[in-house]
Amino acid sequence: MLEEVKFKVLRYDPDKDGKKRFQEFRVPIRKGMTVLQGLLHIKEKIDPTLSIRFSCRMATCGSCGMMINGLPRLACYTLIEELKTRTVVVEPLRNFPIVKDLVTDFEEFFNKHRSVKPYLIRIDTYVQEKSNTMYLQSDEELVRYVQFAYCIKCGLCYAACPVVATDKTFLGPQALAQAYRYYADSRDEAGVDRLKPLGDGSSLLRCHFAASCSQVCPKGVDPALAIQLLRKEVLLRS
Amino acid sequence: MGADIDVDVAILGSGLAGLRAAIEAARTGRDKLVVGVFTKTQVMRSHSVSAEGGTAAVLYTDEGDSFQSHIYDTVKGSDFLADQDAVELFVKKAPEEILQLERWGMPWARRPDGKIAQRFFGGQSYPRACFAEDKVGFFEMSTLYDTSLKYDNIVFYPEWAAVDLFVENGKFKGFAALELKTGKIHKVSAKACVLATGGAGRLYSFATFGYSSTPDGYYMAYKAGVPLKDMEFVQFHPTALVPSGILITEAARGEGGILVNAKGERFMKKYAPEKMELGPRDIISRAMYNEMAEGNGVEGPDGVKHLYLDLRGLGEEKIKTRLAGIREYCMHLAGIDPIDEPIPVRPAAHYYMGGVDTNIYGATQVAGLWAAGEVGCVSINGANRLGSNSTTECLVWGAITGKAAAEYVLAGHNHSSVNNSDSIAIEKHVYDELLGKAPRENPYDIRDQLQANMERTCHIYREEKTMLEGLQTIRNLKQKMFRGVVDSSRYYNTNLMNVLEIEMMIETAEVILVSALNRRESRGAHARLDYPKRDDVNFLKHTLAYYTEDGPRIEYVSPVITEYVPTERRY
Amino acid sequence: MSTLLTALRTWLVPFRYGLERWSYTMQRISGVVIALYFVMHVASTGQVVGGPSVWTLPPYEYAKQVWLETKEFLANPLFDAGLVVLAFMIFFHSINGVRLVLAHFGLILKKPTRPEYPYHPGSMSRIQRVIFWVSVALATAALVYSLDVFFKVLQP
Amino acid sequence: MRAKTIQLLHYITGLGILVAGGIHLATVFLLSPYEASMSFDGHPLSVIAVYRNLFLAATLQALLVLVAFHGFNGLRTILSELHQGPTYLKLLNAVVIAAAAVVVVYGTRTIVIAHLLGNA
Ligand SMILES: Cc1cc2nc3c(=O)[nH]c(=O)nc-3n(C[C@H](O)[C@H](O)[C@H](O)COP(=O)(O)OP(=O)(O)OC[C@H]3O[C@@H](n4cnc5c(N)ncnc54)[C@H](O)[C@@H]3O)c2cc1C
Ligand code: HEM
Ligand code: SF4
Ligand code: F3S
Ligand code: FES
Repeated sequence: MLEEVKFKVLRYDPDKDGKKRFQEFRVPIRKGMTVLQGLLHIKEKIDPTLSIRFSCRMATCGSCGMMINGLPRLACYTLIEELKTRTVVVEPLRNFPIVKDLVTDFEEFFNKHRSVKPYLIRIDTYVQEKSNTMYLQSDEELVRYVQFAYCIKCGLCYAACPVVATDKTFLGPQALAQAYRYYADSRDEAGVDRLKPLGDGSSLLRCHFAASCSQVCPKGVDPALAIQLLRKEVLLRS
Repeated sequence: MGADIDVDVAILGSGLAGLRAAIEAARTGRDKLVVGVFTKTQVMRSHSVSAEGGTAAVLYTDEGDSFQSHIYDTVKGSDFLADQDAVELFVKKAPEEILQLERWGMPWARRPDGKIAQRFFGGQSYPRACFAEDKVGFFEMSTLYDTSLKYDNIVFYPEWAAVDLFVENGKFKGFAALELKTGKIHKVSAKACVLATGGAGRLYSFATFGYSSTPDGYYMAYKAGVPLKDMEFVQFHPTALVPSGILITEAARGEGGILVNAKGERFMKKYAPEKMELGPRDIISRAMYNEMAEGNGVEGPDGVKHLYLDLRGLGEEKIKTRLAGIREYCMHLAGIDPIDEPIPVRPAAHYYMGGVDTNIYGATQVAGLWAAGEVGCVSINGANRLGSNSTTECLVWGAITGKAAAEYVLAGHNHSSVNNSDSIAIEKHVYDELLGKAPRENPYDIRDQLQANMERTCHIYREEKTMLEGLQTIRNLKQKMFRGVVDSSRYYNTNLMNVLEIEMMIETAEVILVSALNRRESRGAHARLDYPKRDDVNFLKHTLAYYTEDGPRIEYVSPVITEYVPTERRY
Repeated sequence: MSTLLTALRTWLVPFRYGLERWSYTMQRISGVVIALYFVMHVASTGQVVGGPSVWTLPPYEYAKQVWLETKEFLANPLFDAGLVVLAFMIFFHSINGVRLVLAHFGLILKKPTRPEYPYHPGSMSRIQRVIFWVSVALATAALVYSLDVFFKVLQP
Repeated sequence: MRAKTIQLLHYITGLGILVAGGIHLATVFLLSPYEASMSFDGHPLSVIAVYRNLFLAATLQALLVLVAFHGFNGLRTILSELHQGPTYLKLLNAVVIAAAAVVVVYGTRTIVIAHLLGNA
């Protein structure tokens, strides 16, 4: 059952004229074929100049986020048949600067992640770094944050959020979910110190609970939930 | 040509081994050293995130487990080729690493008493694989990445691929790196370097590896004069999802999953009556291969044969809490729910036991150059690695090499800076021979031919005749005119990167075939139809392959045997 | 300029992202509309006591006169229609606003869990959906009621 | 003021509007026919009667302040997402505060005068 679909791919090369344009390709498809495989077919058999970022092909590394038929999705995890269209429109992720073709620049995104201090902060630093002990944690305590630890940093939520679109000082769903992930970890001792910086400016409070972030997250992280829980703490405790 | 960069310690690769090394180097030389992490992918996109099942360590000696047992399991699993002093170091260091990760925030699964939980893994005689759902590698990577952000003296160079190592008078001095985003080749000087570029990856078409796993590190070290050790030992994981090759973790069997053939028989009874599905991987993969060869396989939609992994006995609860990830892959990509249906699986290339030859501390023969993780060969895996030992190995030797490299620099070891003449060769190759030149043959077709060739001639079972054909094919591929890059853009030119990778893949495949041809015995993952027995008299030895202009030169060294004399392996 | 276009596109086009995105867009539009009406409303009632020029007590009759004139001026179907839409918006914004306040304080959300495929984000809990639709329903009721007040649609 | 404090006030004013606005709408629509409420005088809930009632006038005054805060802060939020930068934000804050002040002062004048007028 060999069929064909049309891929409309956004092309952009700062080296050429730096203009964005769509290019069309015909791609034969099989059952179970992903959009990433379709793009690789284009790259390997039709036009090797197409740039794509990808690695694990199993929705775990977070490389291959792009706009597919208008929504941010992982190319390696989107089956062509599930789109139910004969034309697959592929564009680079929104809210990220484009490097080339479908490849976007994640520097600011990663910097925002870093800015929330995404690591366990302890008072007993000596024990943390040098001892050979184990902090105990119950399954209940684990479940309070583990959902948010599923984040693969793919940036889909960041591309979906209507606030990020215009406000670059907003930290965005990914970083905020990570701020909550560490805040909620029973082993973390930073407490209010994590909340304070979030109560100022537009780093957290700009979230309007549009929840598009949770809608597109491929890993079930639900950043919107994390942000509301975090906001409660910021409003009441910081 | 890019700018010159100077770091104290360079880490190549940001998988588990690379990140662990970076943190250890950074904390050893806090305020004194700059640690540069150069990695071909973005940091968190490294292949290690795909590791699913578990990380082995002896945690509860008071509850029955023991170092001795872990050592023995590992040595026996390796078919007695592992260096036993290294295994001992490995087993003793392993718990520290598990606990260190815990104190850095790793969401390990817990027992009711709040301590870290452990599960069974193939070839381990005690449940000693620590786990976090079935996303162990991913959570470990997140923990290490996040923790590394604490250190101001770690500087990341994401999407900078090392393309050539520079060694002068047996001393490491630096390397050339291609910055993908801008297409520039930078000269990087470093006083010490830890190579952590991961496994040789996609030399086979049906593999559990991600696309970015290619043998860059192997080839660069090999070309710089470091021998590659035991490259003939390639592990085939019994259970990869058909047709994508996505791994169904061994933990699925550790939790109680069983393998059945087309007739519905639990065929492992015949091959490993005691351990059944929890035997070591080489034995199970061979069993599966035999089953399929005997006509007990199931014909898949593409005509590819497969068998079934049946998890229905585990119950919904266990699958949902402990194997949620593979359930998701099965549902999303194969359209089946393992709670109700068996999973179609087939063995796939999964791990390279061999690698860059190092001593027990991960140091190579080149001063200032260490290797850690899958790219290195210490060797604790010998002829066959036990499941869940590899992530531990990455952590243990990541820490050891990171520290050693930092101390080496702190001790004031001198090195000369990279200069223009060092990088002439690689720049000429990239700019004059490749960029903008149309290749006469599609490089991706060459890669496909290479992979098909490896599948056909150097798979689970091997024999002289087909391997010779395979070697011939590879030598032909080497000559073919695929060297050329249509894409002339500077920005994010993956076409260029791919062509460089394919060159390295061909060279590495050659080493594997030559090493395999020369080992005329069957040991661990290396099973020869023409020499079906293990031969301790002639081949209780590590293979060393040295680079020469006309192909690898093979030498042998004996493994370190301290306590355990080789006996027959039975499971 | 391009930020403005991006802004209009992301703020005003809620398609394909689910219910909360609709809520976000509608909350925003209704908030702005109500705020603008509020300014107008304050300005127009100010006319009653003589407009901006009068800051002392005007004669009673004068005030009444102005009030009637203003009422006359505003008595056209277009303005009434505006009030009908406004009624919808006020009710939607208020009830949905209560939902948002509760959610922003972490109250009507599901608890974090181990995500289970296929994923149903807990932030969009059932009760959230219920309140959202209640706000739409009440807003519609207000709309019908005010249609009746201004255009007598329910009367024979 | 910290962003967090302003946000808290935004919620509080929102909830306050719910109460005060509820009373306001009830007097106009529910407790008497709309036409009657719109008459200047001569009815228990006519325009001037409402202003004359101290409780209802106070409610209107509260509503005025609450809505002014909530509404203008809402507008400020939207505009602050449109463009960033310290100068822009400072200017925006100043403009919004000034506009809100004008509205509150003007509305207060209406309420005070109408209240006194009614009592006269
Ligand atoms: C699907 C799967 C599941 C597994 N599950 C388990 C398990 O449950 N338990 C277990 O113990 N083991 C498991 N393993 C094995 C284990 O995951 C790997 O051996 C281990 O992760 C390798 O880590 P690494 O740090 O050596 O390299 P990788 O994680 O492979 O990292 C390599 C790094 O090097 C970088 N790199 C590559 N080339 C270059 C270059 N030229 N220049 C610069 N950087 C470069 C890459 O970007 C990457 O960052 C699994 C393996 C697979 C394939
Ligand atoms: C009737 C007068 C009201 C006016 C003029 C008004 C105006 C506004 C405006 C302009 C916004 C900004 C929209 C945005 O940020 O996208 C807003 C948001 C909001 N309003 Fe109102 N509103 C009113 C009543 C209410 C009521 C009664 C409530 C409920 C208790 C309420 C709760 C909210 C909430 C929760 C937000 C969202 C804030 C955010 O997402 O950050 N409002 N309002
Ligand atoms: S929260 Fe979800 S969508 Fe956002 S980066 Fe993480 S995994 Fe991706
Ligand atoms: S989409 Fe954006 S507005 Fe908040 S809930 Fe998610 S961050
Ligand atoms: S390739 Fe890794 S997430 Fe898609």
